[in-house]
Amino acid sequence: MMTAPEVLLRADGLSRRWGGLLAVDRVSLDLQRGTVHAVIGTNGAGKSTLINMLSGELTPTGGRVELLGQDVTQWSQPRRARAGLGRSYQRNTIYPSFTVFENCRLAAQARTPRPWAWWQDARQCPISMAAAYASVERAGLTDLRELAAGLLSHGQKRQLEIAMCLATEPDVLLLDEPLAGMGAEETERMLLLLAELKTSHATLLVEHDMDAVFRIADCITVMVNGTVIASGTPDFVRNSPEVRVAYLGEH
Amino acid sequence: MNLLRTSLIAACAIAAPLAMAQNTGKLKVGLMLPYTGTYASLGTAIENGFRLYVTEQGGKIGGREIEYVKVDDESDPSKATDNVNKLVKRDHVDVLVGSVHSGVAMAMAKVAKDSNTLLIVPNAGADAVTGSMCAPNIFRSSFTNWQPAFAMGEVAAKKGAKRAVTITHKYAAGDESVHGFREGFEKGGGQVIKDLSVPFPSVEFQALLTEIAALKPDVVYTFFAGGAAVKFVKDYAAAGLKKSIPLYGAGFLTDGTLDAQGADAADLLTTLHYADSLNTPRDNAFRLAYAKTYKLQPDVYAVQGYDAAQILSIGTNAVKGDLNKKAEFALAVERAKIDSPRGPFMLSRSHNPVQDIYLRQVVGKENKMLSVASKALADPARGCKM
Amino acid sequence: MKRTDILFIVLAFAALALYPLVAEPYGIDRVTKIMVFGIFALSLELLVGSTGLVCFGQAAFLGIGAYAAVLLSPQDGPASLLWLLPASMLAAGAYALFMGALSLRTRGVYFIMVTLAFSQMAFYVVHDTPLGGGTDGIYLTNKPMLGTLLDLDRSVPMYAFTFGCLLLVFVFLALVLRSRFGRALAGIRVNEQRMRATGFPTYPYKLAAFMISGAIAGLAGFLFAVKDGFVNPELMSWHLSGEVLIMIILGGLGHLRGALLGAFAFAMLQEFFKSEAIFGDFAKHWHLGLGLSIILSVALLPRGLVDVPQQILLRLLGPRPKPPGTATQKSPP
Amino acid sequence: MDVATFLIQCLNALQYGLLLFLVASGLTLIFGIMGVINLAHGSFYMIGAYMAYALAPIVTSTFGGGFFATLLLGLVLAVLLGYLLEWAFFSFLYEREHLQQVLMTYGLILVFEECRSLLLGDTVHGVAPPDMLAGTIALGQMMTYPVYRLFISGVCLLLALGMYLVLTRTRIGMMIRAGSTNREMVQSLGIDIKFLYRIVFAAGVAIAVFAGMIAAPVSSVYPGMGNSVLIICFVVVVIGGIGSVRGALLAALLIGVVDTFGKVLLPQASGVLVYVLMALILLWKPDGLFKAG
Repeated sequence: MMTAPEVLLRADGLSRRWGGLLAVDRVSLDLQRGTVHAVIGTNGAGKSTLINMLSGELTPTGGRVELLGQDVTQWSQPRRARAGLGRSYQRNTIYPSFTVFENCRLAAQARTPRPWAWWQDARQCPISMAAAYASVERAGLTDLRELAAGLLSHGQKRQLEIAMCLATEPDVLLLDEPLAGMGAEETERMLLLLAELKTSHATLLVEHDMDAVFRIADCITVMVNGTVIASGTPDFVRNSPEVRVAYLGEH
Repeated sequence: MNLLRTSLIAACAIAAPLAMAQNTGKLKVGLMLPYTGTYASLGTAIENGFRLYVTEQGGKIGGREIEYVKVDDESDPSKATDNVNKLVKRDHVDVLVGSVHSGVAMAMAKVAKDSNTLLIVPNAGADAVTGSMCAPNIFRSSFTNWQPAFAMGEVAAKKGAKRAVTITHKYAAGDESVHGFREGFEKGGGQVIKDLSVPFPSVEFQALLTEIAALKPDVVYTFFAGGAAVKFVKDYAAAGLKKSIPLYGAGFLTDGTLDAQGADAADLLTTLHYADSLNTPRDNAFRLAYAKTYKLQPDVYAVQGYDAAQILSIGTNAVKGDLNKKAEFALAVERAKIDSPRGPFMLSRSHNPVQDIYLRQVVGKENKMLSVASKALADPARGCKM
Repeated sequence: MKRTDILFIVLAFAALALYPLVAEPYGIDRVTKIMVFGIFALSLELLVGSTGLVCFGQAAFLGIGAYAAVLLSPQDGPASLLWLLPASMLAAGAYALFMGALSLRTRGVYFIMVTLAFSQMAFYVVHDTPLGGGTDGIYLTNKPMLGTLLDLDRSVPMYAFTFGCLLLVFVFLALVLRSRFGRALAGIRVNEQRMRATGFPTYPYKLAAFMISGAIAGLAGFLFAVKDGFVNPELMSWHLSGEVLIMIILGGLGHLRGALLGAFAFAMLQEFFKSEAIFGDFAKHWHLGLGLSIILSVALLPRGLVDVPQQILLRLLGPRPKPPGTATQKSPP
Repeated sequence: MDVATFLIQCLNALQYGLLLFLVASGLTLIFGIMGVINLAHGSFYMIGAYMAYALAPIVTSTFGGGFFATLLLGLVLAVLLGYLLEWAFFSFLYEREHLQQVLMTYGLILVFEECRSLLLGDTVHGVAPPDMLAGTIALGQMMTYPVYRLFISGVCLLLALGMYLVLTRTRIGMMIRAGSTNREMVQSLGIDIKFLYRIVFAAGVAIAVFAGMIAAPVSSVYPGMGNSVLIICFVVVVIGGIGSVRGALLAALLIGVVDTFGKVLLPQASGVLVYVLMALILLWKPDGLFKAG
């Protein structure tokens, strides 16, 4: 590890309790710019709860979240998003009736909302238009720009998710299973995209595809039943006896 | 646009003599009554009564044949202005007849006043129609909410009751009726100890019946009509109050509802300007004719419709069919004694009937006349500047 | 928006503008009132069709606008339009702000019912208290004036004024819907969760939509009061909230012209089935015809009356494969 | 208010609450479980009440009469009606926007109300309770309580219990509840969801009609009666939490209490109290008292 890495997002002892059930138990992790931090674990291990707490959809019952050095534990999701936190969802949450481009443009608009300017055409907004063009291109969807998003293939929709995420120009990316349900070719394309994004962002990747995770992640955290059982480089995790027993062994 | 307007005005000027000629053409009667919803049966009865009188005159009034234009007012005041405008501006009716619902009648009164169209109200009892809204071209063949209530107040006081409770729906007609009762009752030395009300159109009375039992008044006065009247009378009897506290009401409590109320309505006392067994030659003739024509027994609403036609007839005859002579029309009506099945009556200066209010008792399926509760009772017509 | 749609809208407004030249006085009155309901329907369309908030209390705003116009008018002479109109809209908008601030905490059907609850509260205030004349309603004796320019007591100026309001509201909403604000509302309708994740604080957006909608409904109420010169608690009843909802669904949700189309169609259908000239004595059962035609329209026109031209083409030409991109919904009007 | 009066008022509140539940219970199925915003619910209630009035003479002349025979015949007709209506008017609507169903049920209200006017006229009618339930029992020195009202309360409790048991304890109940949360899942289990919906709809209509028939002797039968109960039914179902039978029961009782004591203690505000109650509850618990599950 380099000296004085730039930590963009930090979770410190995050917990979430649902009634009697402790879904996430004192999880801490750091996301640094230029790295991919993967979180793996079985279904119900608390990965989604964790990501929801980081993005602000859920308030934690304990612990704190820091974004770019600020304590954002009490911030709402939109506020965190505007401060540079982008996320994609496990299930496609695009706007199916809008065009691909409009999906990205609307996302980009969050940066310059200007809702009071009711007489201005949204498509005349130079900032969001530029950001949308850039993100569509980056995600490789330029040819499909004017198509209704609902008509895209599954893989393309996943790409669009990332593009929408990028359109808000975030520093931190929280990606919830971006590879879910993708074919080999699409997976390959997505991994290329992620590798490209890695340099300029801090990325949290929740993913089931182990091959992909071990290929791209710089750091892996393994969760079981809401707790972290191992965290470190891919090699460290691969060789960790606890992980072998608790997770990879069952796989 | 200006050119067009000038030509339109010119066209109107040419057409004016034609319009004059209409005075000998058909007389257009605009019936604005409820034909759907809760009051649909009342609307039908009023129309039947009106048509009966016209038929008796050979289908002509003041020498002019009658043509009807009907509008369903749905008892909805928010649509009333449009509905009445339809009759006035589209169909150019000579006279408006309507309606049952007070709010609708208020809207009609305004349009009638603004457009100077004749209006005869065949039911709605809102005090204001012949009070603050009174006008030379507005007449009423029915009653004000105040009238039967005031008479009942006097009756209750005369029967020696000291403490009364009133109960009604929370709306203007109910309030006006209760005020009338209070006025009559307190004039006779009684005291209204509590006014109870149910939010309109709720018909859940149980809580207030219990309240009445706890208050133990000498008498209960009520103003309900239609479905609510049926339910109230039945609930009152079922709660056992009928035995111990006499229930008095404005006549609508037991009009057109006796079939539905059954034995629970037996012996109830109500006041109204009409009763089932007046047994006068005039009324008998009317009832026979009505029953023959419609295969139905007439009710107070039919009488009001019938008398609305009579008022129109008296006025129209006096001006020989020329309804533009509003002042003469009004004068003739004001001076006439209207030979109603309810008994002859005259119109007050504010154009509301000055009429006998009968004390009636429910016997079988009839509202039997016991006595005249108040002779030639006139509405105080508060706020009328005419 | 397709060019044919724009053409349709322009033609419709042109027809409305020219209508008084050919119409009878009654027709002018009638269409004035339908235009008032058109404005009312447009206000709801902003919430239901554009933002996805099904409000079942819109009549409260109409009623408050109308009552404000009456109660704020001085007794001794006409008020100036310049302050009475904004005041009425403000009153309705303020109640919308209050109602929205609380009811937006709930979602879906619960939201529908909370909006109903708040409108019923307003209804019972005017129904059960003498504040606004009680159940018999209250008259507007002096209609507001704009100097000597505009005499709203006469039909044609009233028509022109209402038409102007309708046009302004339509243009305003069309602009709003293509603006950043409008696109954000559209995003909220389609996927609110995503909007929040992207960084939009959706609550103030929805609240702003609510307030604008309330103020526009208040404008409709103001026009109603001025036109009729008479307001009644029934203006706030849930029947009216329901009817305006029916209008915009009938016309076609998601299109401003759908709201207008719905308002006109609903009025015309009533007019048609109530017509004694056509149905004779059966006209008193006009509910039957109205009900059946509504049922028929649901069965045949899944997207409402705005879809009629397309359905006709479809029937005439048979189904065509859609060229890619036609399913896009770029701007709602 | 003395103790005796207070107790009687409590009884009134309970009784009114149960009556409300009876009227609203059909809606918990169609609205709560199928998610159809059924504005025609009041019309079904109205149809029930008119059936109680119109069928009684027919039943008397053909089968020798009886309140319960009329009830049975009405129920059979109601199930048929519900089944047919679902087939004719709703089966093609589920894939559509929810508000299309609103439009459809609005159309149905108008049609039903007008058919009622054409077939049975516009006058008010009373319906007599069955002879064996026509009596009253004494309550305090002055008041009596009709036995029939107690009978209604009993019927309501039975109905609530029955619905609760059917929905939570039987196979079909589980399928219905599963179908309300996840159509695809139920379909993938090989259950005919269309048939299931038809049954639920028919049952909902039947319960509404049943409520109308049972309530007719108390409420009497008059034009527009359906519309007047419609909104309060939605209030009951929504306060209780959509799809929850016990929620609806609790909500109905709550409204009964608020309405009864509101009329006595706060008469100026009695009309609005129910709505204030609903707003408060939903602001406190945005998913109603009992979230369905």
